[in-house]
Amino acid sequence: MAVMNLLQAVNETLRQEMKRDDRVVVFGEDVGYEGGVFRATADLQKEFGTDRCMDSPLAESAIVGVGIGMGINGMIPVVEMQFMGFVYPAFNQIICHVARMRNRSRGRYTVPMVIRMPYGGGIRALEHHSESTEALFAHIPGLKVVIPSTPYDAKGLLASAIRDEDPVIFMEPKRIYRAFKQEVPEEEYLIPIGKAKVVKEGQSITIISWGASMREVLKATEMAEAKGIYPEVIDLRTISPIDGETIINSVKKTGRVLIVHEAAKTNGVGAELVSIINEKAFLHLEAPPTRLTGFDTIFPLPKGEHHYIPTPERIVNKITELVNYLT
Amino acid sequence: MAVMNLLQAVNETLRQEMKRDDRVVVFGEDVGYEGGVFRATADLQKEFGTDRCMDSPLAESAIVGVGIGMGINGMIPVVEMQFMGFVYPAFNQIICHVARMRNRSRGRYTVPMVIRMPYGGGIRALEHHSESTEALFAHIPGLKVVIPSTPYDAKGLLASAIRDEDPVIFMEPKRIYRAFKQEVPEEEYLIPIGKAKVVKEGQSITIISWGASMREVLKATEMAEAKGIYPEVIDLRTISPIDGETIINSVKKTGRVLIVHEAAKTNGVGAELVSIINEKAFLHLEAPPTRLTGFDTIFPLPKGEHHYIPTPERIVNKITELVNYLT
Amino acid sequence: MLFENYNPMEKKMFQIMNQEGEIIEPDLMPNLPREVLIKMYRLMVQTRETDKKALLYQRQGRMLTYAPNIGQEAAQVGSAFVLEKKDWMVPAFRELGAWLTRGADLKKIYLYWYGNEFGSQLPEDIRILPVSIPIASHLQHAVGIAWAAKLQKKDEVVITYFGDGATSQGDFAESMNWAGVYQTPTIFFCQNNQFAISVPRASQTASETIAQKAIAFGMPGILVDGNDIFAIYVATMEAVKRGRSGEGPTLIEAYTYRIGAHTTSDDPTRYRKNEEVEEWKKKDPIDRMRKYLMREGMLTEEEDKTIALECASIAEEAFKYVEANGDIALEDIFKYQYKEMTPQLKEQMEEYQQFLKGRGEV
Amino acid sequence: MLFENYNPMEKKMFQIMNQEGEIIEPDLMPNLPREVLIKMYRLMVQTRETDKKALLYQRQGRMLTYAPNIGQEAAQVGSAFVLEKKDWMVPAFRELGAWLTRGADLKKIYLYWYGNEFGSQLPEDIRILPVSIPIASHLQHAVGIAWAAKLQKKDEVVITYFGDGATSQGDFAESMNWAGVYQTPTIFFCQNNQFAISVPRASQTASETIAQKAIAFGMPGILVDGNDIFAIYVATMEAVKRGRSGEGPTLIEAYTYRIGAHTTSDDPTRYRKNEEVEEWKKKDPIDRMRKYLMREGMLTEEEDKTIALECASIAEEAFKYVEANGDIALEDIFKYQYKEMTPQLKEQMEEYQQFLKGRGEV
Ligand SMILES: Cc1ncc(C[n+]2csc(CCOP(=O)(O)OP(=O)(O)O)c2C)c(N)n1
Ligand SMILES: Cc1ncc(C[n+]2csc(CCOP(=O)(O)OP(=O)(O)O)c2C)c(N)n1
Ligand SMILES: [Mg+2]
Ligand SMILES: [Mg+2]
Repeated sequence: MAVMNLLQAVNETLRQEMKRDDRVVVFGEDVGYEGGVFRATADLQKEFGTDRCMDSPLAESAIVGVGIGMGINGMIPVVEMQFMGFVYPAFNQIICHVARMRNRSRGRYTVPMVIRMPYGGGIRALEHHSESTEALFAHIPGLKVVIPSTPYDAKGLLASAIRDEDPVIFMEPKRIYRAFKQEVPEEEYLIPIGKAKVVKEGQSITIISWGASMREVLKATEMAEAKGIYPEVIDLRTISPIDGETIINSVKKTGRVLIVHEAAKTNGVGAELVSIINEKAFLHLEAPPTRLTGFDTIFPLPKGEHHYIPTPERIVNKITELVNYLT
Repeated sequence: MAVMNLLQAVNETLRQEMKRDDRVVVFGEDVGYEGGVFRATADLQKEFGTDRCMDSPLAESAIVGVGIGMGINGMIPVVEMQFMGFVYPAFNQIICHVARMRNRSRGRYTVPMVIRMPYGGGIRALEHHSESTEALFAHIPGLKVVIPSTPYDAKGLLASAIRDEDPVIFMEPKRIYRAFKQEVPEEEYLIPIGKAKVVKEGQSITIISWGASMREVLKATEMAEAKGIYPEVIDLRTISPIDGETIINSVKKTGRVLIVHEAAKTNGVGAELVSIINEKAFLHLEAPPTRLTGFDTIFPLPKGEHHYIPTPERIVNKITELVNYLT
Repeated sequence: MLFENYNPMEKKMFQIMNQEGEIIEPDLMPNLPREVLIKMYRLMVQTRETDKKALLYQRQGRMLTYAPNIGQEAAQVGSAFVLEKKDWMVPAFRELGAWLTRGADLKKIYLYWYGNEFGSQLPEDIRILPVSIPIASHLQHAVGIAWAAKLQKKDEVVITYFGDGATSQGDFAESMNWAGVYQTPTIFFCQNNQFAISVPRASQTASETIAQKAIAFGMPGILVDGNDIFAIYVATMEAVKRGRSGEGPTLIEAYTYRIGAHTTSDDPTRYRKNEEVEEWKKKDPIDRMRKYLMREGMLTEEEDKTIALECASIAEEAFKYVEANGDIALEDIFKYQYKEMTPQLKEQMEEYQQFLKGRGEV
Repeated sequence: MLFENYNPMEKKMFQIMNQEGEIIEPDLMPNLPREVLIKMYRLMVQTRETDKKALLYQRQGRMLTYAPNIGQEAAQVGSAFVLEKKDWMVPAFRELGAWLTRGADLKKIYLYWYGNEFGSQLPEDIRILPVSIPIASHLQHAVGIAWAAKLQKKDEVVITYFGDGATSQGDFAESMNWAGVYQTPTIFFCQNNQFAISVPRASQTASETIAQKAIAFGMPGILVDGNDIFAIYVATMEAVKRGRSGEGPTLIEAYTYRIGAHTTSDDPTRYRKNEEVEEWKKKDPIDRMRKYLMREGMLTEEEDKTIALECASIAEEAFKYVEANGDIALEDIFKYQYKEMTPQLKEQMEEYQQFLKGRGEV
């Protein structure tokens, strides 16, 4: 077992998948010679050559659009958006083609592509470098949306994403790219897409989160435990399609739910979770399923960013509120 | 009072606003000489000249991006996306600039623009001509999203949108562009953005909808009334920011909610409504707030489209289910 | 050579056969046997007759929105004719002639315009992508397919079709640029039919010609008489050769005219003069080739009528088939969204089926 | 005239002053008095010193990500110098010299890079748009501002800055195209500094020069030595004249080099050779002008030192001010999202303030 951080896990998985299947190609801005601005693709061009790991012109619509064509002609493109904030020029390609090619052609053409992108705030960055807009993708039928929260998950989920015959938006929480290391098996393994993970069992309340916020949630959980509150913690892992089953099983047990995400509140993924829970576990609810999220503002520049992302303190505060709801 | 359909109301309002304020300019693909593929801008170029109503090159990102600049330099651009399905090339401009210019510059620069677009299915159209992706805009802080459901509302809301100093996404339900006529006052009037309308009072259940689906909802309501069920019907009118107050007041009275929209279910605006209702009226709920929506698929080509949009029959069916919930 | 002789900065238009069907550049005239010429001609006529029937059915309310090709048949057939089976075609939505030339089944084509997704499910050996409606977006796919061919050392070239309006979209420039950088075997084939719906070419771009735009991306561009099937054939052949021999992409501007409406929802009399249309009708690409064939003694009046009748009846038969078999099954809406239906889709489908069952509709 | 003499198809580069600070095109040399020349020089030095301080503060952990301008000062100052107060500037993020030339307050500029939105809130009379990070997207705004000026018959021109990398984006092509169609008074000023982060110019586009791209959009383009402040000044002046007289847009390619890192997060030694950097350092735009001024007797060693010291201390003072006044108030996050806070925003802000209050943090 190697000990590595999330970024290394991504790099290692790309390498393993490129070795396993020579249809896998990796490209994007600065991805080739330099190995990516975060170094997620470091040394891949050296190892696999300029026909497997390429620098692209500075054009996100083209990165995705060209990837669609490559997928149609026998390759498995794993492309990078340098930051999630720069994916929007590619929205037309993603919504109109990536997500639709299979259904449009009734299965004749498919886009087995992975679109990787670092996302999320907390790195004291310039504007557009702190986005979390997973909800936009989650509303588009035909896409899968996956977010790992640990190096171990990153490897298993990315490998699954690359092997998935459907297109996958793979969002990497850059705040924790290098935040901690973990033992990650050297051999291949797959973590299924579409399944959430109960990270911690408990009975007082269900907390659902994903990506970098999992760390704040787990810290908050410890703080809650110190107060005698025992949350069950679910890492959603796949944002689309959502694993309703795991969530509902937990909510039926706890009756209370807190959803924590970093994205803006309104029409965020939290809203969908609240709705699923309502539809499937209404009679088990002892308190309103509640969201603790980023504000409905653009992500502030560094001088304001500490206000934006829910902190463990705010999470505990909400947990307490919910556990005390009507009791 | 003139009797007119929704399309005529749009045309008439554009004319009135262009007369009122010569900063208002209208442009987009085929908007000028031909007056728009739906004729929403018919005769405006003739009346106001080629400096007020212009044909644009075929480039949505430019239509919005150029509009931003015009807004900054003293004009009020009212631009058209020929169909909502063609707005995605403009997403980068909308998300990164339209929605952010004010906050980014702390009020120094603003984008007083209106982006009009026909939306929605049911016209037996080619692919991409039946989209309803209001939820994507509703997740973006800085935008307002408005949808009229009648000629009368179209006039009052569009006039408000044009006068609003914030950018407004103005979605026009093309299925009912010409479906019915209504008396519409000739003089100016404004309908406030951010306020929903109780279209019909009732007590059995609250139904929330918007745009073209309001017609199916109202038909279903009549059918329900025949069965002795009296829905309260709310036309959301503004999708962002949502008028929580009107909704909560109604739900507190009825205890039951059905949300009807034509967009795909997952992460649609219905989800946000369910969440708001949970957060604010949890203890008043007698049944789970429920969504009846389009499927999580792309909008089918004409041979399949009759399956997609919720029909009055399906709405009544759900109403009955919810009214009978646990009773 | 051809591309040097027709340097786009000089704005010369490449033509082999003039309006009267006379060969004015005999040195460049391709040496094609009669059967091949008749095949080309027949494809143009099939395209025309298919359009005419579609317009008729549409007026009768039996067909939905339809985008006619009348006037552009030479550009479509002449270019697609050059491709081999292994090559790819990435269409927009106004390339019927190219579809037929590549062997697409007319039943599928009508099925698509009839409003059924199965119309886009062509058999594996017909390498045509589905109709792409978001203007210029598919050019990127054409670059990707060509790049993948190149990287995998497959001897395939890719032709992609688009209109004059499409050149204003960012995706046009991005894909041309990428093709230039990675020298992909892509033929960018612009059918400049002078209009994007109501907007004339001159309002679309200040570039003197569309062919000139190639310069911005480091590739050759050529302006070709789009109603001259021989010039189109030769220019495309040269572009294909470049692609096959690793010399990279080419831009072809086929200068033509949309004789009909944009689509059946459009009324072109609102934005253009009938005189202009009449002028262009004189340049009709089918008439022109007919004149050539007759003058060369390759086609008689009789034969010509037979071809037209045969083509019309093929179109009729195809449409009848579609009308009888054009409905879709409910599951098909759900089944192809992902490789396997998600739990959400299953649930939504089942709930709806339940509802229909409850009403005795299933 | 200038644009005809430097037809982009010929790939000639416009230069007035060579590397040694010698005037090689005396006929084209602008006739500027000493004060003006010294003002230009001082602006370049101020830019350089501001960069140097920022890099220092960044290393000390007092400043965040910063994008240095070293090597590009002539392109920035020389071009912005031509504008009048009423004109507009639409920047990307690497145009410090242009900001300073237009009179932007260095405190505001540092405040922005310090991570505070108020840095973008310039006073009404300084017509500079905020830093725009999504590459090439702001070019569209420049066209819109220029078009609005033209439609409103205001005598304003707009300059917009972008890099070589930006030319690959669809927005670049769309905005150039629109400007061509509507003949907007827009000056597209490309600082071709040879790199887009790690990607060299040659991998970005197969176009022979960036200036040539103008042809695709029907406007003049010119290749200019970006390290020669006089050539930049003259070319921009001509472009501005075109704009003012209703002749439409112009593309200027300023051929220069990014001596420093892309930003403080970047390590350029990973992707480029030191020799290349050293070669370009010899072409330093400030050295070049200094040589000229000294040779002409307009600047002494002494005066030069004083200027550098003054500029450094101005930067230092500005940064000190920012460090003392750079924090933001919580409400400001919410207050500017819309003209008036939505109920949602109010609620979110109040709930959070409540939380902070509960913890004694407010
Ligand atoms: C992105 C996008 N915007 C708008 C449209 C609507 N639209 C359909 S065809 C068309 C004009 C296309 O003109 P051109 O590219 O010249 O092709 P032609 O129709 O002449 O064949 C427009 C604006 C679209 N399909 N896609
Ligand atoms: C749409 C978008 N994609 C990616 C980026 C990340 N990025 C920032 S600067 C840059 C390179 C820009 O190169 P160039 O245009 O030459 O300007 P320079 O940095 O050389 O001044 C990239 C890729 C971005 N800011 N916006
Ligand atoms: Mg056209
Ligand atoms: Mg650069």
